[in-house]
Amino acid sequence: MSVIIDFFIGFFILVGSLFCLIATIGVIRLPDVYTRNHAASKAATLGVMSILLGTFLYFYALEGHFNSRLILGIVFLFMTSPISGHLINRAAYNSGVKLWDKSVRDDLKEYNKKVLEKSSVD
Amino acid sequence: MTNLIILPILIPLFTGVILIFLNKRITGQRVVATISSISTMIAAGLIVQKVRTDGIQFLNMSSWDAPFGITLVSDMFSALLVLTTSLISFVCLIYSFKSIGEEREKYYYYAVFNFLLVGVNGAFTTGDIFNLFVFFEVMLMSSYVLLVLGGTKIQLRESIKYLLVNVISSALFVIAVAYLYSVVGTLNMAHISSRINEISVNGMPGILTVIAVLFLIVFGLKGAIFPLYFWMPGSYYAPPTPVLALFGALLTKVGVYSITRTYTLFFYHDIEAFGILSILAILSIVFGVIGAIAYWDIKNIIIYNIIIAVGVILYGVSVMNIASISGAVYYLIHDMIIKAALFLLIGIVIKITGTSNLRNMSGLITRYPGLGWTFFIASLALAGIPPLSGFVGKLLIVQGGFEGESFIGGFITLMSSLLVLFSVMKIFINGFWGKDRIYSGEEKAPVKQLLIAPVILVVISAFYGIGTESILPYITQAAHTLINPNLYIDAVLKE
Amino acid sequence: MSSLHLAILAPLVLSIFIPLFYRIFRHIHAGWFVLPIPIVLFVYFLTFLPETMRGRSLIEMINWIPSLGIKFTAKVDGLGLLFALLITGIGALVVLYSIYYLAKNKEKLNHFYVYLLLFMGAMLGVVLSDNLIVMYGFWELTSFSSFLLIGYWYERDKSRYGAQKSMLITVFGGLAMLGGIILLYIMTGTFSVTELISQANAIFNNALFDPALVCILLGAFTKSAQFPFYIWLPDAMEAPTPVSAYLHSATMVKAGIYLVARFTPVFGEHFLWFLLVTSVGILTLVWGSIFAVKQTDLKAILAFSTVSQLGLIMSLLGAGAAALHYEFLDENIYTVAVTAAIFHLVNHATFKGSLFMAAGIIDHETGTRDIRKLGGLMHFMPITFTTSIIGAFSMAGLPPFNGFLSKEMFFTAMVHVTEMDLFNLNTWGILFPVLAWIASIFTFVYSMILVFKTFTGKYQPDKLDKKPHEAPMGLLISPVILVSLVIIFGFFPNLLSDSLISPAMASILPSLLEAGEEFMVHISFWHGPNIELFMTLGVIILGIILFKTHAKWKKIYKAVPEKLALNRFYDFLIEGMQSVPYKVTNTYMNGSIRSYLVYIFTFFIVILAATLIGKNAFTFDTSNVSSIGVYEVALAILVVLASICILFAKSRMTSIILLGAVGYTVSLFYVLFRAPDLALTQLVIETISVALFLVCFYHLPKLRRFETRMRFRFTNALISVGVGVMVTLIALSAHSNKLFDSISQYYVENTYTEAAGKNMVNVILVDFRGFDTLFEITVLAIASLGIYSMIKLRLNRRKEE
Amino acid sequence: MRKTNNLILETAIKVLLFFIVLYSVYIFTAGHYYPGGGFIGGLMTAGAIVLLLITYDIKTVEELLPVNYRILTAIGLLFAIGTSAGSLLFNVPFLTHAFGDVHLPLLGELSLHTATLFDLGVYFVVVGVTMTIIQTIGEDE
Amino acid sequence: MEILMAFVIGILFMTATYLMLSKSLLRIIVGTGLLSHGAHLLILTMGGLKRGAAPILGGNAENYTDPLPQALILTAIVISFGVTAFFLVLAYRTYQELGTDNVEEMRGTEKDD
Amino acid sequence: MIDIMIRLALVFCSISMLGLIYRVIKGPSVADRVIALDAIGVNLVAITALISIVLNSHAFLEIILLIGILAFIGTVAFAKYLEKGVIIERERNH
Repeated sequence: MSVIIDFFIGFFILVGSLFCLIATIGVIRLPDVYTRNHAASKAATLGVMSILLGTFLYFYALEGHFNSRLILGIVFLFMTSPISGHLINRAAYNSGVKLWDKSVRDDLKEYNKKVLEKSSVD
Repeated sequence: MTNLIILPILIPLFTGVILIFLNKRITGQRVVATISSISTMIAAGLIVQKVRTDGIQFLNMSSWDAPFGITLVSDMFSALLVLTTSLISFVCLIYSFKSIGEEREKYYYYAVFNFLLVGVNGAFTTGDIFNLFVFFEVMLMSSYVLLVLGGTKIQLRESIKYLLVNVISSALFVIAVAYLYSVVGTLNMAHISSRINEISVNGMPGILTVIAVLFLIVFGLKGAIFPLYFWMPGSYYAPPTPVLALFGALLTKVGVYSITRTYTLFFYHDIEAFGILSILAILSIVFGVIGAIAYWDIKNIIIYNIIIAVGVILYGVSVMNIASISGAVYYLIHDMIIKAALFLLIGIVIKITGTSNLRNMSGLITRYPGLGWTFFIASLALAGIPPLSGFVGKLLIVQGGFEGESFIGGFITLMSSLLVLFSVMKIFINGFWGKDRIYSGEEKAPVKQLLIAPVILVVISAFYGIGTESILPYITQAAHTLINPNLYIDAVLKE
Repeated sequence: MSSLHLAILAPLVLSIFIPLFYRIFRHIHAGWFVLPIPIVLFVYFLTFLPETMRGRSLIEMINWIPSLGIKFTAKVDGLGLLFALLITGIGALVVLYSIYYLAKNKEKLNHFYVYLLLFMGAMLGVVLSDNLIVMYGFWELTSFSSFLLIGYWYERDKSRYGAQKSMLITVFGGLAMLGGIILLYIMTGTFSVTELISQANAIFNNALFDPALVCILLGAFTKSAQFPFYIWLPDAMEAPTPVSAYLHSATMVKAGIYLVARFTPVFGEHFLWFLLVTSVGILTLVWGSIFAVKQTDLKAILAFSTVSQLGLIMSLLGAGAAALHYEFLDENIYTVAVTAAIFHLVNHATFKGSLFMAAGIIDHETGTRDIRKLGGLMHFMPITFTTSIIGAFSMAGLPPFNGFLSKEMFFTAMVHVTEMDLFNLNTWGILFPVLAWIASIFTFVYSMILVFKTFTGKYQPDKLDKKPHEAPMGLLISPVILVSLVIIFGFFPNLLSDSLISPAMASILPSLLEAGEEFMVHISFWHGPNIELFMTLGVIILGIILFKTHAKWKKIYKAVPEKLALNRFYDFLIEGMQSVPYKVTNTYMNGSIRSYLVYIFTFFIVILAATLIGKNAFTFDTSNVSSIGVYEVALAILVVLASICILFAKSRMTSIILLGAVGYTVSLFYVLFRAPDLALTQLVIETISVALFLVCFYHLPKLRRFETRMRFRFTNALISVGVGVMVTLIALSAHSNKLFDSISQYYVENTYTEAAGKNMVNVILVDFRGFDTLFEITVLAIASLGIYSMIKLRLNRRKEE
Repeated sequence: MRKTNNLILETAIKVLLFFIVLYSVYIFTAGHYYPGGGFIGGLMTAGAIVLLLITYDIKTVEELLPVNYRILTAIGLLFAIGTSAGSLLFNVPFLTHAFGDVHLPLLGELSLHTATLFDLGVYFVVVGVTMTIIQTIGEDE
Repeated sequence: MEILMAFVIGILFMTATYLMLSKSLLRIIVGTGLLSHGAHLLILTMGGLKRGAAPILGGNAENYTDPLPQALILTAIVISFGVTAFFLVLAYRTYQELGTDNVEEMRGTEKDD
Repeated sequence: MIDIMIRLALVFCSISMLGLIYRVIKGPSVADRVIALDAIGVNLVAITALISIVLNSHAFLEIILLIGILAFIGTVAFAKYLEKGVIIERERNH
């Protein structure tokens, strides 16, 4: 039993940290804000959630300590990181950070243009 | 064990909070503040009487025994200072009614005023070194607010300097407490004292001397002793008069009190530390005098006189015999009263003339004789002319100094009186005497009402001097406790 | 409270009512209310005469501060009574004179008489107090009432100058005297003069004896305007003439004389006493008389003459102290000096008082006191002339006036000095009579100038503001009374000898008397052709010659450079006392917070380093340390790196973020050092602080968003390294010196059982040390109020609008 | 600056606020047993309100939460003082606490402790102070 | 560890001092921030580091770290937070009023108001 | 076994921390920094969790959620600042 638990704990933690690492690599290597944000908010969050899960298991299994805050934390992270990712991206876009020159689509730009035209027509 | 001794802290605290609710109702604020001030005074008086009859009073906060909780201790020294503080604050309060202005009153002037008293009274009463830090912060934070309240340019500018110096001093205070805790492992002052006493039979360990000096720096920054006073003249120049009077009368004295308390309670084994204190005290007198006679600005003159007084008091403490300590205690109280009076008086002068430059005023006594004579008497009291209040203190300090074979110090203390007199008489001769002039602020200044406050103080000062005999037992009791730290330790640690 | 105390305090207490009377009875001259006081007191003190003549003294005591040995002891003995009579007697005359001198409507009489009464009371207090502290109090009160009287016409610059000068010098002396008193107290344990005298022998060899002596003499010399402190007296002439007549000739300046007389039994046997008192006295005598000749202002002449005469009395007292070295009364030839001193004291009060009043009359009637403008007044004011000439002749030492007698005795005393076999005086003591003689010549000269320049010679109406005429009767009463005294004492000197002089001598030289004995004083008019008489003749002859020729040789005075004058020195001192400190103070008080911090930190470093080294306090002990972990090291490196990076950060943003980094790392430290509560708090606080930083600084209206240039400053670096090193060193030695266990075990044991909590830190915060927390949140509340009002309340801006 | 809608944030904030406030209350009540206490709890609550302020604006939030924070501070102080001074009525030293343990479902061990009341004062003060500072500066900008 | 910490604290004080001696108001306030960090760490260090478990009862720890310094630091942190906030706003207002954040320009030798 | 894994995980996390710090310093745009800071916050959560395992104490688990909340608020604030130039508006839509 404990071996299996140990395994799961180790697994979650290790995988989580690897995710984190990969996310970081992404943040460093990726070419523009939007892609980096993608790496950070997706991969890192997943990694951290996994680590938290591992930690939760660790305390629950080895010490019998049911820590509700950890669960709360996982849920919280799960909810917030997309929002913050979204906000940053939108802010970056609106404050005029350029897309990567190899980006292929920019729907928002066209949409904005449309809105702008519309309002000018009005 | 009596809850009485917390009242001088609790009443202003409670009042301060109530006044936050009342911030738009000025009359209400004034009434509440006055009532609280009077009740604080009564409480302080009761404490003094209680200490006189029953000896040192203490109160273990939250009912935890002495070294573990926080203990408030009221010996005669602190009780007297608390009484003086509440008295001065009452007077400054009355003065504020007519001078501080509605805007400031609406922006929590009275509330912060009361919080300042919480800090000061707390610092005088607490028996815990870290709690002292907390009360210092209460006091300092209130003083920052009072200093900057109004937001004029000069206030802002000087507040920055004041704040910065005090932040540094607070940080040093924290590290001094940390060092002390590392060495003796406790925070209760009586406990610290008894622990230091245990190991200092054959002289105090060097590290404790270092800590003693560090404490001297910390409190010296607040009390404005010689190489640490530089921030003061500028900062005290900025605030409105009643605040200035409070600062001048109370804040530096808290530093002086703390030096006295720590040195007589913790470090009395250490001759070197006392030597340093003595030298610094004498230098404070010298440099204070140099500043006081240099300026033609009435505010600056009185501000530099604070430094002189601090030097004189600490010199008395550093000699550490019964005469000099009694003198220091006596002089400390005298100085609080008379400094407040002087600041209030020059406040009126500035209000009338619209300037603090002595060269731009003259002949005030022709139309303001009451002001002039009050100032004259206050100046004499400041210079220590019998039978006014400064005299006995100075006499005892000098006598103690001579007895302690510290002739240079005693002589300098004595002669400082002359230059103090010179500096304040300069104001009298040039500002009050001379040809009468017309001034800008004359119509606005309600001189008669404003004068009530300083007159009260001067009358008290006169009684303090003439009625010395009835006050002296209290002073002697205070000095006796300071000289024999065991009284303090026994009172707190042994139930 | 005895009648004696009442008598002393009466003028002080009654002075309070003067403004009241003044206000109610506007049409009556306020002087009339005052006049009864000195008269009643004079009569009252006369009643003591029989007692003191019998050698007894009366002591009354009120306890003032008995626990400090300060009692208001009033003692009337011969010396005290002499002075008391002088004060009240002359006081009555002066008040009478002033009623006519000061106009009822023009002057602020209420002030004047308050000051005058204050002075009178103070002076009575000085001479009748046995307790030195009380005496000191009255002593200072005389200084201040004199200050107020000199500055009576405070709108004049010269009045203020003179007032300040006299106050500074006399208060200086007073303080020195206080020092002496304290020294005496330390030696003997008493402030009572009577007890001091009884212990005088015991303290003779005490190391503090000499300093005490010098201090007391400083007090006496400044008050009695002795060289070099006399400079205040001529400037004090700015006071109204009645004041000059009263304070600056007859009474206050004699307080120093009184002090010397009073302390003669204590210090008199000491050589230093003799040396200082006698030589300073003689020097002052010569100096004052020489400079008096130079003056052109009537009152200035009188002022210098007073200086000189005071020197004379002083030197007599000094010489008289020599008497203490001889046991037997009969053979004691030196007591004559004391006799002369007291006699001259009285005489001086009479003739100088009358002269001052005459000068006042002249000033009053002609509008000037400048002798260059005066002349030929004899015909206009015959009575004034008569009084003046009698006074001046007495001052010059001409028979048959009282001045002659005391001058003769003075010569006798000075001649005796040469005969002393003490202190090698038989060799150099010859200086004393010679100097005394020279001074007498000059005294003669200026006395003559005073009278003849004013009253004879050419009348110059064009130089005068008013047409002179004789003064009204009221103004003349007082000088006439005084002048008649001059004559009476001249013819019947022994009126004084038994009643006043002998008892006073008994107080000055008590050790010479056996029980029941008293001094037999007999002043005779004719001694036969002895050396003193020849000296007097020499004085008269040489004096007349010099007076006749003085217009010629007076130029010599101009040869003395003005710069060397003591007045110049005083002005220079006062000026320098203000300007030099101003410059000095302004150099270090430059308003720059950086400089202040540099001073503070430098002091911090220096004094702590000195203590560490001096007390050998640095200890280093590695036995009691915890292990070093990898994470901690990593964090430590992070903190260090981040904090050092701040130093080189160029933009605001960077330094704020780096500060945040330090803060967060510190919170990680708290995690590693097992302080979860701290970590929580630090994290949140750090976040809020960083946010505030950003809001307050980054988001400001743009001035310069970035620092222009970062300059490396060597001093700053040095100081900061010093501070860091000191903190580290002390931390190391404090850690190595854990001398006691911490009290923390108590919390571990009691947190759960007694306080029902598990989180010790929190329990300490809300329970064990809840008091701290209460005020910690108070601090926060104050800060928020402050921030609120700082942003909302802007007095400046509104004013501008 | 172009107007942007804030739909995602405004929607999510309703849930998140609940989380944060719940957490802050938890951390406040648990203070006696686990890390936390009135101070940190108050800061978290303030954080929640700040989040609201960021999402909406001062005026909206004022309508939502019509609280004068300076008064809140004062109330908090009154609470703390009142709790401490209550002991004066029983003639025991100032600030003496009394307690009794109660076990509540869900929240676990909760003690009825006057110290908690004291801590509540701290909580209010901290919320009041933080919000006063932030609001004041926010309004000034 | 304590020795290492002593050096870290020393460096914090050093940098803090250097910053406080500079002209820019911001750097000065940053300096005070570092100063208080240093002071807080010093209290912790002086209480002894890592002498046992976190001071929360309930575990099965034998020893606990000294809780007292932690409580002191907590108080000190809160207070220095209040002071820093005040200082910041003061600086902000000064900046608005005087138009500078250079303390050398705030000497005020000319007493204007 | 589990010990080694945790250490390993800590090392990974630390490395990613360094990487993120690099990004914070490098930029180039403010948005990049904010992203990296947000990621640092999230990473801190992980590290705290791991440390509390190492220290074998659940006292620090409270910090996790706290960091999460703070990081979120911080990011939102930054985003708002970037977009609107203010963090707290007095009144929207005007």
